[in-house]
Amino acid sequence: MGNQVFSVKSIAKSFGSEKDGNYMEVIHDVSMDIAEKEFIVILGNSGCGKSTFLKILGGIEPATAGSMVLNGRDIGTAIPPEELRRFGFVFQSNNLLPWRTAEGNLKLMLQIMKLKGEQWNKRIDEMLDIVGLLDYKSVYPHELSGGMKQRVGIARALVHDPDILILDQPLGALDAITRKMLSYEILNIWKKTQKTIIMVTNNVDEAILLASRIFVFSNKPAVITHEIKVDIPVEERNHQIGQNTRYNQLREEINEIVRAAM
Amino acid sequence: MQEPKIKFDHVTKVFQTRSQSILAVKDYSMEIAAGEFVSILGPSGCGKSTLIRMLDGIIDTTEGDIFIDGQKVNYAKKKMPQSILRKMGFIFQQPNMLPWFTVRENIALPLRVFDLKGPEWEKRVDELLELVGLTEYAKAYPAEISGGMLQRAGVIRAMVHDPEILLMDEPFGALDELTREQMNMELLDIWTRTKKTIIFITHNIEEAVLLSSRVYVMGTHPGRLVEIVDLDLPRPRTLSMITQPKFIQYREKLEGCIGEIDLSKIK
Amino acid sequence: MKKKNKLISFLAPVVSFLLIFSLWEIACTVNEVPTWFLPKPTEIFRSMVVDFPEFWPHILVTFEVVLMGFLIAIPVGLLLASLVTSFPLVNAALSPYITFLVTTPLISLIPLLMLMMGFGLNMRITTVVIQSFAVINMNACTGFNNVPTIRRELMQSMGADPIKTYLKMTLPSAASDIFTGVRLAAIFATTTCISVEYNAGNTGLGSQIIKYSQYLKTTQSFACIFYVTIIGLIMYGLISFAQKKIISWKE
Amino acid sequence: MAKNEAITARKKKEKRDPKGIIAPLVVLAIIYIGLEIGLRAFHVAAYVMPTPTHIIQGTIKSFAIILPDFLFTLKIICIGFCVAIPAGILLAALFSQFDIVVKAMQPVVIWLVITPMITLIPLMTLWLGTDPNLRVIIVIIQATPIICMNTLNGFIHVEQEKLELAKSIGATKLQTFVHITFMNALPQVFTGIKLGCIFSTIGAVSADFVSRGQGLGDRIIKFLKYSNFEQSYGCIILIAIIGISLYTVAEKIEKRIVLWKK
Repeated sequence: MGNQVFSVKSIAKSFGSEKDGNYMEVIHDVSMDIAEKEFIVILGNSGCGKSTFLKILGGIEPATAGSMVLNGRDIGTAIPPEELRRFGFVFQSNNLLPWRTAEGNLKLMLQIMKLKGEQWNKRIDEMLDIVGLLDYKSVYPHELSGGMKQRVGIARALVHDPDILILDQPLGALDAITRKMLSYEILNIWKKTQKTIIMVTNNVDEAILLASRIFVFSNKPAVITHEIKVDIPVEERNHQIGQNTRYNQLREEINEIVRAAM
Repeated sequence: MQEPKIKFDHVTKVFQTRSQSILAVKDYSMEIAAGEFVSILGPSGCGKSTLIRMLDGIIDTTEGDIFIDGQKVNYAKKKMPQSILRKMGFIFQQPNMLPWFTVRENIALPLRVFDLKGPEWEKRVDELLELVGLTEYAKAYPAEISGGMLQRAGVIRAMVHDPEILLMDEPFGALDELTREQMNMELLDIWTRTKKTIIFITHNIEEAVLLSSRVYVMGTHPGRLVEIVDLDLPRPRTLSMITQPKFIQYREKLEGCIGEIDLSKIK
Repeated sequence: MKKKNKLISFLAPVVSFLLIFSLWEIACTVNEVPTWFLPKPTEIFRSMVVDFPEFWPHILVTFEVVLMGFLIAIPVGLLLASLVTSFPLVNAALSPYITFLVTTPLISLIPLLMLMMGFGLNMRITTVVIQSFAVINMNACTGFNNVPTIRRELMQSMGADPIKTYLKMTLPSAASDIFTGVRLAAIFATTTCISVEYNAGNTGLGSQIIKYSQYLKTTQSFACIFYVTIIGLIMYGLISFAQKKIISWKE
Repeated sequence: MAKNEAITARKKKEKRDPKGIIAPLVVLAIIYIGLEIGLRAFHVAAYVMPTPTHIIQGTIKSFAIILPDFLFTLKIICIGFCVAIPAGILLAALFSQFDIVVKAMQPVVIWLVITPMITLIPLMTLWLGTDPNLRVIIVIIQATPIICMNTLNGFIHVEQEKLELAKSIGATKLQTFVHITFMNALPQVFTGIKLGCIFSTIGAVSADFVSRGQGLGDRIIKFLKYSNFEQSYGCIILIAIIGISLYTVAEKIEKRIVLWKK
């Protein structure tokens, strides 16, 4: 396994206080080590706290306990602002700013991170090209279909060249056919860009297609109940994966786990 | 041969906008027998929603005829009479509950519109609520209950006036995977008990295979029938079937049909 | 937690009002501002109580005009909006005129209306109605035009007749837009009423504001202004109450 | 190519429906001719309603007298309105910075909106003298609160997810305000501006009525004194034209800027 780029150690998150009687623990003692170029998939039911977990990883919310280690440096319970550039975050509901064109949405990242220069502007085009939307550069989000919006969302998370890509149920709001298409596209992006990716989903097929490792989360508070290594070589992950015996084996196995957790 | 319950006879629909005319459905024919459960499968924009909206008199046909029980029902411009509308219940993609009515009032809405009065109808509302486990939420407002429960309410609203046909327009598309599986099983259960004729629209291949006896696959540009696949799977169907070879075979076949359409054009 | 939040939302505005009035009070005292120029808040409140018998008939007149005008404006605006939006052609033909009516300060008709109808209540109420129904009408039109298609289809799939569709679906769908209009109309109604009273005769709080300011009785002027505010607040409160009662659901 | 398609589609949408232009013109013609015939047929007295033709004739005849007042009112409204817009937005921006200030000031702003500021007209003379140009102040204080109220509403209702996006990329407070909060509120800002325009004209005309001496409001009363009904109707129409022009300009600018609204 490659170098550890990112580790979380005994992360916990709770809301409220015990004194007021509305204490709620959302995440309980989650640890994982993530190696370079790994594709981690977190699988769990809706409302199990996996989104909150991702928000901690993406620097949106701090954890209440535990610590994180980024490239060998202990950064405590929250990602410090100067390290946010290493992360790209893709939201469940694309979360594009409606007042900016596709290009403008990507540009915002560069503006806020103060990344100037020709090479960055060129990168906008490159990223839009990777998701196949270069032609839609100057189009506003409301003129794009759901799948296209999410593709812009992914390009946006890639434009500042982060080391780690975080995807929070990126395909959850899409119809089944678009969803399938886009999951192959994420696979290709992973192959092409060689990023480390952490993704949350509730779809087992998607998880097996993409992941190097799958973590199954239980319901509130979230804890890791299973860790499954997906040992299907990258070359075999393509449209024919449905005929792969290992794939169907894993599928049955994980479906069993997920249903049992309900 | 027995008269088909529903018949589409070379139906074409063109939407006329100010600047252009869009061919939404081209030369579509299908026959469905009473008590059948059929799915219409296709990518977004293939006109599958248009089909059942034409059947339910929400929009009219441009060419071709639609028959229910041998009676022609494409009422161009004129409103479809309530006697025909009463034979059908429509389930929308979103729950489409009216937020100002309670769950029970929403479910009873067709009774008010069709002027169905009397204790037997009110009892029916309560029975249906019971059937899908919503009795204790009857007085709640739609905003107060979860998506899965809302969609259940949507299903029984379409059944409350005792229609012979249920038209379902991607009813579970907005639900998460696990809730959807559960709803599918509940729907099969309802169908087995009531023997309604069901037209189920979906873009989820697995769902189509799991539920129906026959799948009509549609393609885009223009919306048209690509393939009819008869599903020879035993009933009652269960969730464990999805890993059986025969099921996977059907899934692969349908995936192939869809793949042959124009995946590149799907956005 | 929640209780604490509620307390803060209640206390914060109280504190800010207290702060505004005490600053005003202190500024007047320290700089020895003459009462005819700017009275202290305490003097104004005192006048509101002491001179109440003198103000009361005028408060009644103003309140009556505002309320009556407003109550007539609501059905007029709603009815017109319902009619206009029921027919696409009428909608296209009239929609620019509805904007025109809203943007025209119809108070400029006051002198003419006085000539036609005199100084009495009828004239005042008429002015209030024409100034405030337009904004209700405009907002109601927006509401009626933005009913989600899927809800229309639901009613169509049951073959509901126009009246049932209107009562069970269209009207509640537009309710929150209508209330936006009604709220604005209340503001227009008070403003218009004051403007009418400036011009018409010597009853109503508007006329009193002018009268007192001419005699340099600024304290009484301010007392009247505060009563106008109170009328506005009552209207606003009534509307908020009605909205809460009527729109008991969440979208 | 696809990009061009999307853009032309947008342009096409902007093209007005011919029905939307012709139908109102037909209505205008019907009103005009109807009034012309009706008023003559029933011998309606001029003080009730002069015929449209007479109004136009009269107004043109006395245009030299009306013009200075027209320009004066136009000036008062325009200046006042132009000051009120930045004032309202700036106040809202200040208030929105802290939650507690929003809670404290929102009721105050509503209170100012509810109180007709024209009640202060008689006192204005007392405080500031009789210079007619001071009517600008009335316009400003009448229009500012409503602009402020709507803008503030827009500022405080930002989707949580959009703020999370800003957080995930380490945006500063100012960046978040400029790129997210403000842009998100723009539609509401324009609602406020459009209402502000109505409030401005009302303020100006009321001030004319009370303080007299100059302005279209004053001119209406003067004409009526000498029974020049046609001309006073003409003045009313001119005020209406000022109002609708300002409103239309605001709406046009909104359409130019708020391109993302469906």
